[in-house]
Amino acid sequence: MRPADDLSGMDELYRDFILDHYRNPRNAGTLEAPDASCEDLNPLCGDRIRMDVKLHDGIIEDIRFQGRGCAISQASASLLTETVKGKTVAEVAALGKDDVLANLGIPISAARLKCALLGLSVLKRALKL
Amino acid sequence: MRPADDLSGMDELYRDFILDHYRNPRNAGTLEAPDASCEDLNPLCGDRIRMDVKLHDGIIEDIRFQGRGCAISQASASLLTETVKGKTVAEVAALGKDDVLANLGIPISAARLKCALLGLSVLKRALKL
Amino acid sequence: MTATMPQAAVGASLSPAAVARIRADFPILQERPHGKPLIFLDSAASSQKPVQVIEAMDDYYRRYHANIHRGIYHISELATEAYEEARSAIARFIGSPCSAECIFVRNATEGINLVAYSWGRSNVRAGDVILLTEMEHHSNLVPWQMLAQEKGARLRFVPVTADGRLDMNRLDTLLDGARLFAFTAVSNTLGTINPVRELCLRARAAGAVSVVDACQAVPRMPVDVTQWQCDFAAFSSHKMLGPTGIGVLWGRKDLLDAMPPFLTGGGMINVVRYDRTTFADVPARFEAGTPAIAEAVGLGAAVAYLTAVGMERVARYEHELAALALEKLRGIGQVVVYGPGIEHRTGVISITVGDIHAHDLASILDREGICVRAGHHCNQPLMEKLGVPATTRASFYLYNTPDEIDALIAGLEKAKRIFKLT
Amino acid sequence: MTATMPQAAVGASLSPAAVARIRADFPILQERPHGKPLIFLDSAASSQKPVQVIEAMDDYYRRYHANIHRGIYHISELATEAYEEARSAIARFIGSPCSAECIFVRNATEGINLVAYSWGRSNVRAGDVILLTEMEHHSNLVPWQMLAQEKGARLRFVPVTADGRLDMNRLDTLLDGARLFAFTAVSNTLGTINPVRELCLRARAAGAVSVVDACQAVPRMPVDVTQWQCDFAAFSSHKMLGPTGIGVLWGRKDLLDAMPPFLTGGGMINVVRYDRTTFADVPARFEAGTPAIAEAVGLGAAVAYLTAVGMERVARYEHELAALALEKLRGIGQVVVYGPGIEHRTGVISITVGDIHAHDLASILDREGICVRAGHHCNQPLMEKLGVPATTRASFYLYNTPDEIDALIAGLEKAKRIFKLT
Ligand SMILES: Cc1ncc(COP(=O)(O)O)c(C=O)c1O
Ligand SMILES: Cc1ncc(COP(=O)(O)O)c(C=O)c1O
Repeated sequence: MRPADDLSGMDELYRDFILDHYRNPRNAGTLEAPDASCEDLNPLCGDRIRMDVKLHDGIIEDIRFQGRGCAISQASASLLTETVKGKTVAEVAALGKDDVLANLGIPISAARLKCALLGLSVLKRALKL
Repeated sequence: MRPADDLSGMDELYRDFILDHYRNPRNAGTLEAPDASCEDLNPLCGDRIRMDVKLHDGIIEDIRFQGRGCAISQASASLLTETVKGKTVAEVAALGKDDVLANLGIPISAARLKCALLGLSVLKRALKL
Repeated sequence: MTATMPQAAVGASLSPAAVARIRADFPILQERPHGKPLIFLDSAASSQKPVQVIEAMDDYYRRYHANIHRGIYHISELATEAYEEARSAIARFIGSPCSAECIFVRNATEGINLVAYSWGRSNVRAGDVILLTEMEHHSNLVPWQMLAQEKGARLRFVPVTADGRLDMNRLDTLLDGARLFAFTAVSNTLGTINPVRELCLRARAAGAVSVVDACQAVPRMPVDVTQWQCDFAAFSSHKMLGPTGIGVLWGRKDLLDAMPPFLTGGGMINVVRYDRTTFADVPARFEAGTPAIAEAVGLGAAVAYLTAVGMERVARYEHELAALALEKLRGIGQVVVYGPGIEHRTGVISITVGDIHAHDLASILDREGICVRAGHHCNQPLMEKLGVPATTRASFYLYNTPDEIDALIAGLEKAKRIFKLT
Repeated sequence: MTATMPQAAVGASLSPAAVARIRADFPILQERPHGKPLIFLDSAASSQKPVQVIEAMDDYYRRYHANIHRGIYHISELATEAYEEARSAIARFIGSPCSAECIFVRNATEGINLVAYSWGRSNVRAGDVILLTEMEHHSNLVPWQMLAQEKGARLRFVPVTADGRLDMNRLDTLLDGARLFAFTAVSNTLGTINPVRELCLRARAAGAVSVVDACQAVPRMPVDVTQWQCDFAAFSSHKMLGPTGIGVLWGRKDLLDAMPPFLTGGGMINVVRYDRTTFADVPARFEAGTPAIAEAVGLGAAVAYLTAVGMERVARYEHELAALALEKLRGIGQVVVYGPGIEHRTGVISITVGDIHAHDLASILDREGICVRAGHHCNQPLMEKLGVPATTRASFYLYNTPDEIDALIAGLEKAKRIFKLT
């Protein structure tokens, strides 16, 4: 049997703010009569996210998300809603994988990348980007 | 380039009497109104044999075969017709792989066994054995 | 083709020394992902391979690869013999009276599709009932949905009880009017061992053909299709120490003989004309094109390996590991174990831990070198029924050890600390 | 996964030194059947494998085998990457703009069946014409007979001319009203190289979808599906230095996107409920169950090997060998060569010798260590048309040498002496 390791390495992957966003997602819920909306899932793992957006003059006035899945996908979506509120659709269009990863600030393995990017991909589909 | 070998080894496989039976098959042809008849082919190689039999009191009174295929299959069938003429159906039923190979008197590889046995298998099917 | 065979000790199960010798046959167990020893607890998804299997295929490619059946030269004869010997070895391994009943396919999934297309399309009619169970893998569910849709047939499902077993009380009612009953011998999510013989006999009594998904059974317990009394059974090589790219559909000879071909082309014909074709006898009729020859050789070597170890022992040892794991898991708070009690299960254990999502749990265990599966395990509707989006699944096989279960437990405890669960 | 690559010399074709270095990569060439050096002239049936391919699969099983796609642990990620990298490598190798257009199947036969079942059953209607040619392999004939029979469609055939080529004069008439035109790029019996691009363009102009049997083309000449302008193309790994058990169906993305699934089960789904299922995007939609992972890795290594040698060179060298063989065969009496002149053919040569049956000829050559194919080559109707029950076929590949052609000629002369032909 192997000795119990300390938490270094893994608390890197699951920092406190990630767990906080996972358990207390920001902008959680749905919007009534959203201007744009999309729901999708990652069929490989079943992670599921819905994004509702209220637009005004090409600016994201309000946004809500609802989902279920792993800490990475849910925290990433929660962080994303904070990032994009008040931004223009063009600014969202410019967002990519690197922005999401920078937002999370943790190392993501190839197998988990789809989790991290699910929120952005759903938002972009909602906005027809 | 390799030196031309002498024929030993291979003339073992293709002795004169095999070639003779191949080129001058005994009991070649068909019978009018045979008492038993069957045609079959080896789908893997396309060898094809038909056997017509005239029976009298359970004895093979006459037999003809028609076929196309390799020297082994055709010579083996030709030899078989000589063997079984005058024999009882029960005696034919008792014939097996070893008898055919003894008749041929040459080494047969696994891949060619079906060629050697095609005649017997068609004859047995004709006689419903 | 390889001479060395595993040296398992005599006894009811596998001794630690026997397991150590088995482990030495599996090169991958020397790997150190993330700097930790590899602890492979995902054999239900795909098992690892012993050198005997790897070398049998190597030897094939290095010494006697050639296309089979129509080759009149030495290495082609050797290849043909090896391919057909593998078929015979598999037939013996599963108690089939006749090797022609074993058809080589790519995997269990293709085997089940073969039955659905060939038997199903010519035997199932509008209004017929196809009976399944609520615990089927997508591979034993979706092909029947497709068939039902094409033919206008109806699907019914044997319910899964709260403790993860088939509800046998309703079986005869559900079987009433069924043309076909397809079910798994062992659940790949719950670990449940189903009463295959009873299910087959009751299907037959009701006039239904039985299709057993034997994917999780053949690798881990003695299987005898004659004793089971089933009509079809499908399994995959890659879950039973064999290579990827090959699997087996076993079918009762009289049923196979009456079935039309599925895939057509070279190797499965009798006479071909431009406008029509007659077909070869089974098994050739169902093996169109150049088959997975090296893979058959590898699967033959896998069967030889498992036979040398002894399937009774494999089953008992796996059961011991499962009992140990269940006991230790009971000692950790917030762990929920799905599936039945130990007396009805094999070494496949699905769990959830507090609000830690299965993917996060698997990622944390991965950093410890521990390989487990996380997700729906191709059992989406069952997950729905269990009310969980995903579970984390550990599965054991003959090369796993009690120490590895301790490591799993330590990993779960670490995950709880990371997620601040008490 | 393996570092060493063949060291082919620079030049238009392959130099003797380059061929010698290539031969050193093929362990089987050291074999001595019947005490004679192995002379393998049956690559059109299945090619031999270089160590690079054998070792890539070995390495996979020894270091990173795991089921793909759903595994959240290190070796599963490695396996998934290797599998998808192989797909990309194959896409590049055949000029496909997008790797999702490459679907892994067991062999070319399954690839063609996939098109017949999935595209065919939803696009071909009663009275429609399916155009084939008289030189098709059973694998590109029987699946279309089955489809025509199911749908009430009609088959038509492009005739083969006396010199073994497609009769292009009648093509437009035959294409009139055709839904689909399936043809081989290279005849596996006659060696004929067909004008694929022209055939595809004329099919498209007539509104027919083109299906290219690329089984004999991809191994032996540069292939670019974009240049060909075909809609589908199928080929097998085992004929192009790769392992058995895997092949590729290439399809135009928009066609594949619109096609219903063929085999169903794990890995090809989106959402599964007990009563209905939605399917994944291509290529996953067409890859049900655990795929041939090791075999994909092996095929990737084969493609890397062929790329390193250079397909232009492979084609030129094979053409040289064919020219040499044709010239030498002309020097032996009673030898009939089938197929077109050298300018239209590749290194696949079918012959008959006097009244020596092909099987007898192959047996005699076998004793000399020479492997050739004898029979109908899965081309029964073409044999019928040629008026021969069988031919003996020699086929050359990058590891063959002029010396081996001399040995073949000597073997044929010996056969004539045995059969007392002058
Ligand atoms: C032209 C052609 N098409 C199709 C096939 C079938 O290939 P496979 O048996 O690998 O499916 C072959 C090879 O036998 C061939 O030569
Ligand atoms: C119970 C069960 N059935 C079917 C399958 C499908 O097996 P494969 O993917 O090898 O076709 C699996 C494995 O994934 C399984 O566990």
